[in-house]
Order: sequence, then C-alpha cells, then structure tokens
Amino acid sequence: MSTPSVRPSTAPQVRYVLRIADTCLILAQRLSEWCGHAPILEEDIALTNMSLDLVGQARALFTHAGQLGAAETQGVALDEDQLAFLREERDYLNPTLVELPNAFYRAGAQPGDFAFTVLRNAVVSTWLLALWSRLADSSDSELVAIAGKAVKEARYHQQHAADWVVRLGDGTADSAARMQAALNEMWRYLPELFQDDEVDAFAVQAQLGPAWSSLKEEVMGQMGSLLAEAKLTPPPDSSFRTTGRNGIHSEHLGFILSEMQYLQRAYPGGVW
Amino acid sequence: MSTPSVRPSTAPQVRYVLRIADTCLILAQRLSEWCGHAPILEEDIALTNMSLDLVGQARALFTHAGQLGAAETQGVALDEDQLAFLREERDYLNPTLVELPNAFYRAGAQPGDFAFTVLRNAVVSTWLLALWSRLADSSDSELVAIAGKAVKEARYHQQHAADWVVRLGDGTADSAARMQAALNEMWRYLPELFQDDEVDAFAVQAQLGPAWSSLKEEVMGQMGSLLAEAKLTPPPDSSFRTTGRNGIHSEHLGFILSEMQYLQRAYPGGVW
Amino acid sequence: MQRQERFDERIDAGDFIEAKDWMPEHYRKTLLRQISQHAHSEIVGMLPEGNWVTRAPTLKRKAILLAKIQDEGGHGLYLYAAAETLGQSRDQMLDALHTGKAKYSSIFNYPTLNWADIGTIGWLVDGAAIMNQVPICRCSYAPYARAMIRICREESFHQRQGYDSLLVMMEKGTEAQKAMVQDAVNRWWWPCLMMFGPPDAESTHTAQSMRWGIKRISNDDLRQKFIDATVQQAQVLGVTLPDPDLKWNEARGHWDFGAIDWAEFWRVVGGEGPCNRERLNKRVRAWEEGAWVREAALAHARKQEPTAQAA
Amino acid sequence: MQRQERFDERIDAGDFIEAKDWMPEHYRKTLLRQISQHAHSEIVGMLPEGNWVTRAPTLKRKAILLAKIQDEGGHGLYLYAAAETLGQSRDQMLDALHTGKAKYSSIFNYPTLNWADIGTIGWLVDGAAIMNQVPICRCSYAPYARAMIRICREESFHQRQGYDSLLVMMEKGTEAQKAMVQDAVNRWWWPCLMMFGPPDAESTHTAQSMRWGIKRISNDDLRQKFIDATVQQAQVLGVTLPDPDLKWNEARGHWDFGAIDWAEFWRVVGGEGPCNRERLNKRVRAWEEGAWVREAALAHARKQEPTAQAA
Repeated sequence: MSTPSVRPSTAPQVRYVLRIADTCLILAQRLSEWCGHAPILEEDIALTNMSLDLVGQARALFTHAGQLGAAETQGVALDEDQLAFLREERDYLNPTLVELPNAFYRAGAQPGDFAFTVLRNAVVSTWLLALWSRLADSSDSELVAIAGKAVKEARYHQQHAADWVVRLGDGTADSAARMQAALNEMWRYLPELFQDDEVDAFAVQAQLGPAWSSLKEEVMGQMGSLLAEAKLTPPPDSSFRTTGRNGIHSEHLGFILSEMQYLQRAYPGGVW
Repeated sequence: MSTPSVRPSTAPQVRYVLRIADTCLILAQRLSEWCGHAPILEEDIALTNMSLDLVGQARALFTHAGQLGAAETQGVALDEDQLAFLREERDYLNPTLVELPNAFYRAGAQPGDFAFTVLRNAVVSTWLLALWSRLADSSDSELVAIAGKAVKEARYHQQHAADWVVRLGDGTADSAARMQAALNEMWRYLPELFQDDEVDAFAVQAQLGPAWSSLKEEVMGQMGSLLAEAKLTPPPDSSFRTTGRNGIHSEHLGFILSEMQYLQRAYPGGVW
Repeated sequence: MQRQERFDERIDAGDFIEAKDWMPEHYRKTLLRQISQHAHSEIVGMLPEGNWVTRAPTLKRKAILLAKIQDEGGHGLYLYAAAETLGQSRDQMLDALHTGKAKYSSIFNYPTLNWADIGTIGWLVDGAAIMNQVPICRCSYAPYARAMIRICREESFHQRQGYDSLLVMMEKGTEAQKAMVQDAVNRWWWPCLMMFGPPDAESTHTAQSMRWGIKRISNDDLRQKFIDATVQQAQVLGVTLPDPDLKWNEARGHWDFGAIDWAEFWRVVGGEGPCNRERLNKRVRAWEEGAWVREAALAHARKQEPTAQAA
Repeated sequence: MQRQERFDERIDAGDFIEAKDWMPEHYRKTLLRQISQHAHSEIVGMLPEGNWVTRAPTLKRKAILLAKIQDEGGHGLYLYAAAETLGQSRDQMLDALHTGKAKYSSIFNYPTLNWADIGTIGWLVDGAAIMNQVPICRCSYAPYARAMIRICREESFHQRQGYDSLLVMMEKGTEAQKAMVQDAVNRWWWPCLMMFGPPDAESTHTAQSMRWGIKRISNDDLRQKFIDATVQQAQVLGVTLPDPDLKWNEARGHWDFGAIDWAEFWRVVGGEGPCNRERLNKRVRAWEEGAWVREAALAHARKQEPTAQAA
C-alpha cells in the first residue's frame, strides 16, 4: 500500500542535521502563531521576522539533509517540503522544548504567554548561536555556509530576546512573577539540549559538528548571566527528561503537525 | 491527478440530510474537546455522552446521505467515514453556530467557556428536537427511523442544557454576566438556523422534511421562554448573517477539519 | 477490644464489611487511600484518551472512544461514592489530588503519541488494571467490591475493544499502521509492567492489605500472570514485545522476562514522568476554571429552597 | 487668513506640505483620519493572512507569507509615524481603533477560508489597494506621500507574488487546487470592487479631498481602472470572474460590469460583516493581554534612568 509519508535516512549525519532543522522549523511554527497578536507592533514584526529567519535556516538544512540522505542511499534526495511536511511524528527530531505551546500552563493567553515566548527564544537562540558558531569549523562546507548566514541571524535573535528577558524580569512585580513562573516550567526541558548519543559521537568523529553536550558550558554560562541580570532564579534541577531529539515527543507535536501538514496531506500531487 | 477528497452528490435530498449530519458531527467534535475538563465530573460524563449521541446520529445520517447520493447518480454509495473525513471544507454544510469555539471571545478558558457551551447546547438541542419531531412525518422511512431514536436523545440534551441555562442565568451575578455575554455573542448566529432555500423547498415538496424556516416559531418561542426563566435578555437582532449551511464557513472550521481529518489524510488506505 | 476481635473474625471468615459496620481506623484509612486513588486514576485517565478523541480516524472509533471515556467518568463516580461511605467528601478527595497529597496511577503520566496508543491502552493498560482489580471484586469492604464488579465488567469490554482495534490495523492495515502499533507497544509495555507496583520484597502495604482481604494476590504474582496472558495475545496480534529476555521457562511454567527499570518507576511516581505536571495542571485548571459554575449551581439551588417551601 | 491663502496657493502649485508647515485644521483632521485608517488596515490585515501561516503548504510559501506579514507590520509603523506628525500619538490612534471610533479597510472583515485566499488577497486586494494608493504617492502631505512610495513598491511585490502563487496552482496544480482558486476568486471579487468606496455620487469626502490633493482620482474611475486591468489577468490565470455582466464595451473603451451590492457594503462597513467583531476583538485582546508587557518595559526603562545619570 502506498503511503505519502516519507522516511528520511537514519544515517547519523542526516539525523544530526535534521535535529537542527526540526528545531528551527518547529520553533518557527510556534512563533508564527503570534502573527498579529503581539503586545506591541514592533514585536509583531520582530517575532514574524524571527520566524522567517528560522524557516530560512530550516529550508537550507532540510535541503542539505535530503542530499546527505541521497548520498548515503544512492537514491533520490528528499526535498525540503517532503522532509518538512510528509514525515510521521516519530521522525521529527527537534528537542521537546520548541514544540511546547507559547503559553505553557498559563491559562487564558492566546496565542500565548509573552513571558514564556521570549524566555524560550532566549534559550534557543543562545543555544543556536553557540551551535552555528561551532559549525563554522565543520568539515561539511555546506553546513559551514549555512552556519555563516545563520549565525548573524541568531545573534540578533539572541540579543533581542535577552533584552526582553531583562526588561520583563526586572520590570514590574507582575512581569517578574510571570517570567519566574515561565522559567520554573521551562527549566526542566533544557537538559535535552545538552544530551548526546551515537549521532553526536559520529558528528564529532567526522568533524561534522559539535556534540550537543559540548554546548552546555557555554550556553548555561550565558543563560546564568542573563538570568542574573534579569533577577531571575533558576529552579532546582530535576530528573525530568524529554526525548524529542529521539523522536519521542510530547502530546503537543501531533497537533502542530496536523495543522502544518494539512494541505500537503489533503491535496496529494498538489503544486504550490 | 487523484485526490482523496470525495465530492458528495449535490442533489437536494442529499444536501438536506448532510446539513443535519454535519450539524451533529461538528457539534460533537466541539463537545468532545471538553473530555476531562468540565467543571464537575457529572458534566464530563454528560458532555461526553451528548457528543457520543451526536456522533451516532451523524453516522446514521451520513450512511443514509451516501445511499441517497448513490441512488441519484447510480454510483457506489459514499460511506460514513468518507463523508465525515474526506470532504473539503466547502462541502461541509453545518450552520456556522456549531463550529464556533467553545469559548467565543472569552479569554483564557480552555477548552472553553462553560456558559457558551451550555447555551449553544440549549439552542442546538431545541432546534434538533423540533427538527427530529417533524422528521417523524417524513416520506423517507429511513429518516423516520433515525429521527425516532434521535428525538429521545435530543429531548434529554435539551432538558439538560436548559437546566444549566436557568441555573447559570439565575445563579450568581458572575454567572449571569457570563451567560448574558455568551448570549450577546451567540444570538446573531441563530438566524442561519431558520433560513431556507431551494434545498428546503425540495424537502417540503417531496415531504422529506420541514423547511428550516418553519422551525423558527417553535424554537424561538421555546428559547424565549427559557431565556426569560433564566433572566437573560436577548440582544437586538442584527443584519449579520452566516452561511455555513451553504458551505461558506467561518475561519474556525478549517482548524477543526485539519485535526479531525488528519489520520485519514495521513494514512491513505488505512483500515481502522 | 471486642469490636476489633469481632472485625477480625469476620475478615477471617471472608465476610463483607458494610459502611455502617465498625472498622479499625487503619483499615478505613487504607481503603480510603486506595479507593480514592483508584477514583483519581479514572478521571486523570480521561486525559490521555481525550487527547485523541478529536482525531479518532473513523466515526465508529470515535464513538467507541467517547463511550469508553464516559464509562471512566462513571467509574470515577462509583468509586468516589464508595470512598465517601468511609467518611470523606468528594471535594476533600479532589483537594488531596489537586494539592499532590493523593496519587493516581502513574501509567497516566505517559503521553499518547499516536492513534495506536489508544488501542494499546485498552489492551495493555486496561488489561493490567483488570488483573489488579478482579481480585478486589472479593475485597472485604463491600461497597468497594460491588463497585469493582461493575467496573471490571466494563474494563473487560474496553480491553477487548482495544485489542480488536489493534488487530484490525495489524491484519488489514497498511505497513505504516503496523509500524504505528509496534511503536505504541514499544512505549507502553514496560510502564504497564510497572503498574503492578514494586517487587513484593519492597512493597510496604502488602502484608496488612492481604490480611484484610483488600489485596489478595501479590504484585509479582499479578505481574507474572499478566505477562503470561499477554505474550500469547501479542503473538496473535503479530507485534514484538520489546524485551529480548522474554522466553518461556518450562520448569517454572511461566514466561521469564527482563529487568524492569525501577529507577524510572520511582522517577515517575515521584512526579518527574513525562506528563505528571501537565496532567495534574489540567485537572487543577478544570477545577479552578469551573469554580464559578459550581458556585452558581449552589446559589441557584439555594434560591429554589424558599420557593419550594412556599409552594 | 494669509496663512490659509498661502496654503491654498501651495496646494494649487502642487507643492508638498511638511509637518512643520501651517495647515488648516480640517486638512489635518482629514489626513489624520485617512492615514490612521490606513495604518489600522495594515495591522488588522495581518489577521486574515496570519490565519494561514501555520498551514502554508510549502516552506517557500510560508516564508513568502511571513515576509509579507512582516512588511505589513512595517507599513503600519511608517503610517503611524506619518500620522503622528499630525499631532496624535500611536496609543491615541489605537484607542480609537479599539473603541470602534476609527475604521479600517472593510475588506479585512471577510474570512480567509482556503489557501488560495492568500494568493487572491495578494492579487486582488493588494491590487485594488495599489490602485487606491499610487495616486497618494503624489499626495500634498509630504510625510504621507513618502510613506506611500515605499509602501506601494512593496505592495506591488506582494501583488506579483500573490498572482504567481495562483498561477502555479492553475497551470501546474490538480483539479482540486484549481477549484480552490476559483472558489477564492468567487468570494473576493465583489468585496474587492467595494474597496474603492461608494459610487462618486454618494461619496462624501471626495470633492474636498480632490481639492487638497489628498485624493486624485474618483472612486468610480479607480474601480473601472482596476476592473480593466484585472479582467485580462484573470484570463491569463484561467479563472472566471463571478460577474455574468462583465463584457468589453468598445464604445467606452472599458469593461462593463454588473451591479454592486451596496447593501452588503454598508452592512460590512456598519460592523455586521462576517468577521468584524472577531477582527476587532483579536486586536483588543492582543492589546489588553499585552498591557503587562508594555508596563514592564516602561518600568524597566525608568529604572535605567538614574543608573544612566549616575554613570
């Protein structure tokens, strides 16, 4: 029986690239939910812009992942849209953090809690900035090229998000409480950003890129300084662990995908 | 090019039945969002039960609509799942009222505003009760059979919802304000329940069932009494008109469908 | 002390204790804990299943799922009612749930990630629950035993429906559907084995509960019984249970199985499982956001009283 | 009265008026109303397009849509800035929007119901907007004229992208996609014709605005110009415009077209269109729910002031 889902190559270099691509794609998807709903017009523009940059990064990475997969299997390369829209949930490899709703538990906020949103942006952009910087030394020239462009975007995203974290963390009592609540919920999703496995080991060995674990010191150091400046206190570490980067997600991703994939699924053979 | 969407027959008898079936299906879908989130356990059970009854009614009607369509075109009958899951939005014929989110404008409520939910249930069940009662006289014996079962369910739904409307309308100041706010938003969606067109004219002429316009007096009379008992005041009529029964919906239905249809779309050829 | 002796005699004789009968405080508390925990499990268990109700793939499966969720709400109702006979109100029990003082079954802290999870919950989770619950139908506390008889009957029905839905996919479905079923089984198998609780050697309440006829079979025995029953069902289904050490032991007359990751069990019981916070938060939010409804219902009922008297 | 005469002379000479120049109060108010309404239209217009951004069918289309929405936010910014030169703050203008005192383009009160609506908005809505706006690039008020030059350039780009996306579907797409495009055109055509405003005979502001060079071409003339340009594009696209009376009039050198349903126009302008309440409510909610963010930003900025002075 035919199925329109595609199965990406499970070669480690493909998985390494897809993990990053999916991180960009799914965060872009969440940020785009803000279109037209931000607290001020400048933020409507900034969040849309960040989403756009992330989509651009995802496109480049998906195209490259498709080619890496094709080289591995001597097959035809999956294109960016097949990879973005036609995989099953189990084959998306983003860490769980980026698929969480823009408002985690916070009732009432539509499309989300701005505190949670800017704090997550600060975490992910700090992490991506560290990652892109290290990918400048990749043995894969295509990754070097992608990282060279992306690092500039990530630097802007990081600065913008960090400004908001400080502004809101050290703003009013209410804003500080909202930021602290967001931090308390989000913190336990961070360890997944610093895990490693055989995919990372391969990437290191092949000089493709860094093991995620090697980003921890830099990212957590920067987050620590930022939170201190914002007068926010990280909660104690917990034994909670997410597994999105291995394809086992939260219950949120399925809803993102049903919306995101709908047109591709409902109009097979469509040309857009 | 093949497309997995099905096109139902546009024969008036088919459209007449599909309008009712879609009303049941889409309201069931909205009510099922409440599973596990109601204000008291008894309501978790009641809302789930109502959703279940509506799914049952929809199934019988879809099966019948498929057969009517096949008789018209001498083709193979579309089955209940093809009709429920594989049409394009434009071919769903429920009035817009039932596709509105469980919380209309009310911020913060997840999965919805109980006031809006019970008030809509009161409106739709009063309307369905009137419709099923009249379908007892249909020339179509299958519709008579479906209506005979459904009328009992609708009577229970109507009583249950009406009890809540009174309880909340004449409860606390807060509950009264919530109910009045829900009523103010909902009221302008009611006229669509009493419109008629050539489909209704055909149904009357063929003694298939009543024109929707002929339900107005009974339904609005009962709603008037209920609202008076609940100490709620209908807002002034407006010239706002919805057109879901002609397939032109609100922006909400697309999101319902992307979720509802996802598995059927993503697993073509699947057997469930 | 005569009351205590009479109670002990009745327990030993296999008699049922009714709500009006005298009972030791520890017995009452143990039962209350167990029944309310069971009730909470039913209502928290509506959440992982409710997660798929808007996405059920056919109308038949949607109807079956809705009916099942409705049944679970009903089980919650009976069980809260049974627990109330022991002197605690439903609101008190819910408060204990919401503040984290009361537990619910840890299995519901795992996410439902694909449609086959729904069938797998029916087959494995309900299957394990039935293993645990059938002996309770003979529990010494009669209101609990009566509730359990009805519940077990419905659970068996749910289990068959769950298994059937997987069987349809495995026998008639596409390769993608079969992979979906296998994926679900891979994720649920080990957590289901943990549903029987820690090994007997580490189980704190077992001895006293056995003595009282609240518990009748040990954790390890129930677990073995479940595994023995399930292996064959898995073979019929055509799925692989994710345990390379699973093999028939002729001498024991049972299936041997691999080591359970008890660290994971304790982590999830301790609140750090995949969905603990989200499940509890959803219950708390539903309760808090529904406060105005309950208050209004109460206010309305009070308004009716004088009218009723005047009439 | 000398100021007034000098102003009139400059207007007649086709000079531009700058923010620092004296201007009649009525001129200022007319411009403020028009520019703020235009700014509001840009930000309300983000909503119907934002409605499809999570469902865009390819990454390329998602990127194009995001970029377009971002541009519209930018247009809103320039236009609010241009209006602020006339003495009203952005917050005051937003307050007028939120309380219903200020209008925005009625076209955004129609829903986006399928993906082709996004392309159709680019082709027809942006197309009509450009027809309206190009003459404003020569508007007598310089800050507005300058904003419009930049905006028109970007709008033309959006229009081409919209048309292109429809062309791809019509030329290379499936039958279902072609039907989707036709459905979108059917729904948007008449509302787009209404974007040029009521017939000249009923248009209240036209004469004075013409005199001032705020408006340079009449509603009916712009509408005819739009129709003449669009009919040919529709033919290339392969869609049917939903007007059986549409036909070339050799004598006039224009396309004749059917009667516009002005009752619908006034109904939508009056607040009873398909999405009026939802659009406004979303803007109000975004503003209200964002209040704490704006307050915190202000509080933080105040905290920095003494530090900055101390340093």
